[in-house]
Amino acid sequence: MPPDDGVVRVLRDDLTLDPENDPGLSDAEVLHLYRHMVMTRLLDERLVALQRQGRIGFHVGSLGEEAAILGAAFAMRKNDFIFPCYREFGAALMRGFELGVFIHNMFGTAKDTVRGRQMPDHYTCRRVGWGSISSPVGTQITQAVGFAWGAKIRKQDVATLVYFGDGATSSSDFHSGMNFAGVFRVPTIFFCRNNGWAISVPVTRQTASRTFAEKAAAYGILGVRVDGNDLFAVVSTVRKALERGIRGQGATLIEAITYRMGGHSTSDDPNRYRGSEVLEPWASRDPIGRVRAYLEKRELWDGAAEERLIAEIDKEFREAVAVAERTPLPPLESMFEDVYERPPWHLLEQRAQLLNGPRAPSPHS
Amino acid sequence: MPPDDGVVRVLRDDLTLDPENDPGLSDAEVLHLYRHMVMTRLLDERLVALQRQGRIGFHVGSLGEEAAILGAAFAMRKNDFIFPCYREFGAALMRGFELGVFIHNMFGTAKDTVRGRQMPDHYTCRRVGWGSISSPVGTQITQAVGFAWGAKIRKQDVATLVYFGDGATSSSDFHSGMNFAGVFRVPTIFFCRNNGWAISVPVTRQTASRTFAEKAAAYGILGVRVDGNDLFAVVSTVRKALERGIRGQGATLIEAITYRMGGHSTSDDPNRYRGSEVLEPWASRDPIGRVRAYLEKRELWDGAAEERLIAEIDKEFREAVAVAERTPLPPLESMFEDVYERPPWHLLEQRAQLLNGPRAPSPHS
Amino acid sequence: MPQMNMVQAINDALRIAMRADDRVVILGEDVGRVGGVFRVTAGLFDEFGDERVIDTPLSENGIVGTAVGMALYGLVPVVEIQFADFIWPAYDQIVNELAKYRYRSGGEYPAKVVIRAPVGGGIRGGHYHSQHPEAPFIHVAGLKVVCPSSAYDAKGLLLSAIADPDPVLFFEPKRVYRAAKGEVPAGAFTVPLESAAVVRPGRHVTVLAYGAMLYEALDAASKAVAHGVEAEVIDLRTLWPVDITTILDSVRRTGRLVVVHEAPRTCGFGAELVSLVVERAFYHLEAPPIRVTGFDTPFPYSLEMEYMPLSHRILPALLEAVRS
Amino acid sequence: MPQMNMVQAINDALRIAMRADDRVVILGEDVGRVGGVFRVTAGLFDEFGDERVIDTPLSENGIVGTAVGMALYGLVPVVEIQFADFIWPAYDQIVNELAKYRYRSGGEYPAKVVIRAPVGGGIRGGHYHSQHPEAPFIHVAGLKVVCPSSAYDAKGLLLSAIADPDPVLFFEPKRVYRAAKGEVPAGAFTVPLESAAVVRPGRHVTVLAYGAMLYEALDAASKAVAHGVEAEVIDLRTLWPVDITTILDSVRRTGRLVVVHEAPRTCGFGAELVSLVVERAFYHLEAPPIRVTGFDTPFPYSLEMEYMPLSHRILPALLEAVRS
Ligand SMILES: Cc1ncc(C[n+]2csc(CCOP(=O)(O)OP(=O)(O)O)c2C)c(N)n1
Ligand SMILES: Cc1ncc(C[n+]2csc(CCOP(=O)(O)OP(=O)(O)O)c2C)c(N)n1
Ligand SMILES: [Mg+2]
Ligand SMILES: [Mg+2]
Repeated sequence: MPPDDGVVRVLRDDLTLDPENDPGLSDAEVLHLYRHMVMTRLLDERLVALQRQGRIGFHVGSLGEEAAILGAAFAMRKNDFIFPCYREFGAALMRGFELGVFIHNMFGTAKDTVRGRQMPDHYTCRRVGWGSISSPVGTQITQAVGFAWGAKIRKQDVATLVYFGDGATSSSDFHSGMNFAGVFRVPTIFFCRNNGWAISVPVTRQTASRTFAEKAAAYGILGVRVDGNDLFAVVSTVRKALERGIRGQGATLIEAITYRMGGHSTSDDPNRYRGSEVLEPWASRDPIGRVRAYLEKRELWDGAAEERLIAEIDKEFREAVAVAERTPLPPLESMFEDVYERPPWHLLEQRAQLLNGPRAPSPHS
Repeated sequence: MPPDDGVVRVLRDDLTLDPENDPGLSDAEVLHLYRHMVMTRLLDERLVALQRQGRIGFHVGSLGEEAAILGAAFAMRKNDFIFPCYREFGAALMRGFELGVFIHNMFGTAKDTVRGRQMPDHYTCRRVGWGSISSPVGTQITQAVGFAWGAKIRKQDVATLVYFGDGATSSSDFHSGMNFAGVFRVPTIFFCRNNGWAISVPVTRQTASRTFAEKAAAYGILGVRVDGNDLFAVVSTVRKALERGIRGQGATLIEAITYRMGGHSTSDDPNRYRGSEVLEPWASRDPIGRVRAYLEKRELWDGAAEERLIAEIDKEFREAVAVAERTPLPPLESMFEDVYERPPWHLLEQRAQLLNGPRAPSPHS
Repeated sequence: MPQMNMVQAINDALRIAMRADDRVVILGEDVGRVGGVFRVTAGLFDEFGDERVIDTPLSENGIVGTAVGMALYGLVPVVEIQFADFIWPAYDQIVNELAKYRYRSGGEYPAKVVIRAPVGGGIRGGHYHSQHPEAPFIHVAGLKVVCPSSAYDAKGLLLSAIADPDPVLFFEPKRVYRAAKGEVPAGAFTVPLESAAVVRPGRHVTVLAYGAMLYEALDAASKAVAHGVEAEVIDLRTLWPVDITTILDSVRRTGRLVVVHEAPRTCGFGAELVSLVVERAFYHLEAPPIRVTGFDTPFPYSLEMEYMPLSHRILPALLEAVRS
Repeated sequence: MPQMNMVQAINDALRIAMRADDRVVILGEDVGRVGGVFRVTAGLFDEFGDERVIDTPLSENGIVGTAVGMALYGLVPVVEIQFADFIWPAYDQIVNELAKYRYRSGGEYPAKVVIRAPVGGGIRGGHYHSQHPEAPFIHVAGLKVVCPSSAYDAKGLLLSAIADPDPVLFFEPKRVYRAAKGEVPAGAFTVPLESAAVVRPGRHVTVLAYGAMLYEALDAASKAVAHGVEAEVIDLRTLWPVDITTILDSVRRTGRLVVVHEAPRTCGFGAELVSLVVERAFYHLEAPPIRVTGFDTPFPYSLEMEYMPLSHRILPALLEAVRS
């Protein structure tokens, strides 16, 4: 367990909210967030199952990190931009990314907006202020800074939030992004999901600093720690950081303390490097369960509502999968588009070679 | 002027030493260091002059930073290794690198131990525990960590000291080197010469942190600040850091506060970006002048001794230059050696092409 | 002789090298307890402990930079980059430092590091788990570049690479990590660097391939027989310095050349191979050399099988080379 | 028409682009008050202020990473890398991010950045102030690569590069920064990308060159006349996508090819040019193409004039191409 000092918490064990940092969410807002957290978890389960059945190639889930992921995105405004890592599809959907389009991405179909060019979970949705997902760890961090800095230069009221893991704090882009944000007072919120692990590498092998938040001081940036399994605390902390950014007080590094309850991705078997007993202290702090208890206590939620919600999501999901599975792969020509704005001669030549040549024996899926 | 809090100082204005951090140097040691600081400054002047006359191609000097540079190296043991930046030839000479060989490097002759392959000031001297100089900023930092870490794995009592500038703290290698040193408790001393500038970029554009030393906390490393123009304080601070490293307490980041009194290198004209008035507060804190005053007060030094010393160095220097100027350039074949341990077929072929082909019209110098 | 796949063969080579020489250490992400995401280092952590099989922070720059330092000290670091696609943050340390150390120090500081990285497509990895980036390393003076195709070669070449005095990039074709299986001697043995292997003799056309594409070239060559074409397939094994003698011997006999690689065509290693042959065997060539390669696009996900230069694209090239 | 050298011409192009479009911003080390170590950005800080001419911390990775972010937002960053030798810490952001952004986002996030960097030797810069690293960028799908040789072209090509929708590496041959002088129109004009120029017509051999080596090729061509050889010299100007039509037109006429570049030979751009020509004009070639390039060693200091493919090494190649 990470050190406990200075961690912002709001939702108390008795299910009341600490007024000091209560973000003042309306019931409707809490319900909205809760539904999306449930949806995120359900989709995670379903997508892992699809992968196990060989129907999709890969999935990287968010089990246990739903409050951190959704709470952070919720606190941002519509005009702000979010630079995702790879584990935050739930937040994209909450911001308005359509489930059907997401599922097309998971199958890499012709209707995938990134045209089946990237692995599952590597979608893009500019319309909802959502960046383009990349696998290399950390690269989105400097970009998030550049984006907000660009807006600042153009005197536009735009902040960015960038998600990344504890492992990413070791990357060069973390260092450069934090440093540039500090020097140029850029309104970027660095949202570090400290989930304990970088695949099999524990945080103690990632840094010798006591906490991740204190890395902020090296860049003249404010660093804060928040209970990442406390939805209310996350919303409140990110909102405050956003307000600072808007007021011209620069960037904030937020360390959200949470835990990766599943494997790193469908390619990973965590039993190889950690016992299941490590999950126990975290299971009792389940970010969704805590909000459900809060809602139930306030009689805003019950088992029937939960069943209805699950049935609804399930239906939507099944339909989306059915559509995606009926959708062909992207056309061959699409391989040569968007490399440049217009394909130069060599790509036209290669496109002709491909189109006029024989087909591969077994395009997978 | 950088903030003044927590800066280790030893040599007081009244020319006594603060006992708290007095390194207890013998008179002979102080004289040894003083002579080498004077030599360093004299060579800087002479080398700049040679460059102005077109006799050498380049020089990067240490004007104003002599105490930081020499004091740090002096505190290290023979068996320790030093990873230089590019501004520390004075320390290399003090460790036993021969002046004559250094001058061969400045002229890139056949007797240059790096065989005229690199620019002036990019020499190497493994024999005295001195690394190979590279131009890219920061790359030596991770290497210094790896070297000491390697020794630690082999249970050898070797520490490393790595020199770099304030600008280098922005590099990826600073981040990675500090981080690895923290996690693996490596006995490396990170010696940051905060000389106010990275060519024309002032420290305020390099970082928003108050001090460079506080960057250490981000890596679980001790950070300390020292008056880089106070020879005694530098020796004492580096010695303590070395002792910590030897005791297994890991790395230390030392911020030596000093000032680049000259241009960045012979290629730079500082008048383009700073007025000469910025030099004034520093001129009165000249690192060599302070030690000379201390020595004179203790009647260990006087004008006659200074004259003798200068004449001596001058003579040695002139002789070395005369030898270097008589020495031919490296032979053509040398271009193909040391790329690999043994030249593969393609280099043998290219070597033959060069040797059998026409000569270039005007090899410079 | 034991049967091994390529993962096991590489694992075996690492174990043998580490037992023989305790200067050999392994650094990388997830190489320790979990034994690597492809399990190439499985069991080594248990045998050699965490000072020789080192899980590092997530920084390729840091891994290679510190490995260079260890090498300067005298260790022989064998670095694992989890996927070659993630090697770029370390490119500066590799090309500006590692490759130039011996040269720039006049021989005082040779820096010997082996960098292992899985390469190539066909595992549904998209842009960032499929790159095959040999060319930008071959271009850099001072590096050696190896890419085995069989379990036997993987073991023998890795043992050579570790013993070699120069830095080596060791690219492992992950598509055949488990499929490339065969008899591999149990103890230490080496396959010399700079030696290509004629894996299928033939007289009509020379095919140069390596890594996973070797099998595609062989498949195409066997299908070409039905068309009356006997292709000679050469597995380059070491990409640089390449075994020019074996290549030229073959091309001078066949008069025709097809080069296969997964990386994008433009400025890929195929261009170098074509140029080397054209410069040295111009008057033996009876037809223009043909490159069958990845396209000049980022590596795609859904269409990866259409992107890769598989047998179905090599076969027509063989026939064309012979017919033109 | 005003006389300008290349530094002035580039400076002029930057000023024109910044006046015309306030989305254009400059980032780099020492680009601000001091106007760049080669003074290419001189005066721009005074005119456009420190929000558009930005001195950054010493991190090429940070410069390019944040520039990519600015481009995603909608600005048009023109980055200066102080020497191309120092571009490697940014290589990951360039090849894994900038080059792939439009593609991987299905066109939602085109990222348009121009990266300017002085390249090449002949200024006594040794290993780290002399590199000419076009090949590792040309190999990467999604990038365009430009290298002008004259002041006129530098201005016209830079204005094209800034207006172009795709990311461009703009390599400036620093050896001729001041020597390449000539008449350059005062206002805005463009030289189209992808267009090579036949700068000296000839009928015996085609010489492809660019940047500082263009002048060496021209010098060799003029000396070749005395030997009865008329060389056609083509300045490629845009390296990728290269103007293949102009190249093939010429080679089909001359039947002989010499390619010149400063970078090391192996896997250099010359290999690609040779391959392109051989694939497309094989039956027109009457002699093996010849590459005159830097050697496969790090760039040396004292012997740099012997390392570089100067006129004295090009001339024999021209004669050999014609005689063989
Ligand atoms: C530059 C780079 N190196 C290695 C990898 C392989 N890799 C993918 S995710 C990961 C761990 C990331 O850990 P963390 O940043 O904590 O994020 P988390 O997965 O825990 O959310 C690694 C090593 C990568 N994608 N990019
Ligand atoms: C990676 C890299 N980028 C840019 C340069 C060009 N350059 C050489 S020295 C220097 C400034 C270094 O400043 P600092 O680290 O403070 O050291 P100082 O020169 O002040 O001792 C720059 C930008 C370089 N050598 N390497
Ligand atoms: Mg993590
Ligand atoms: Mg400095």
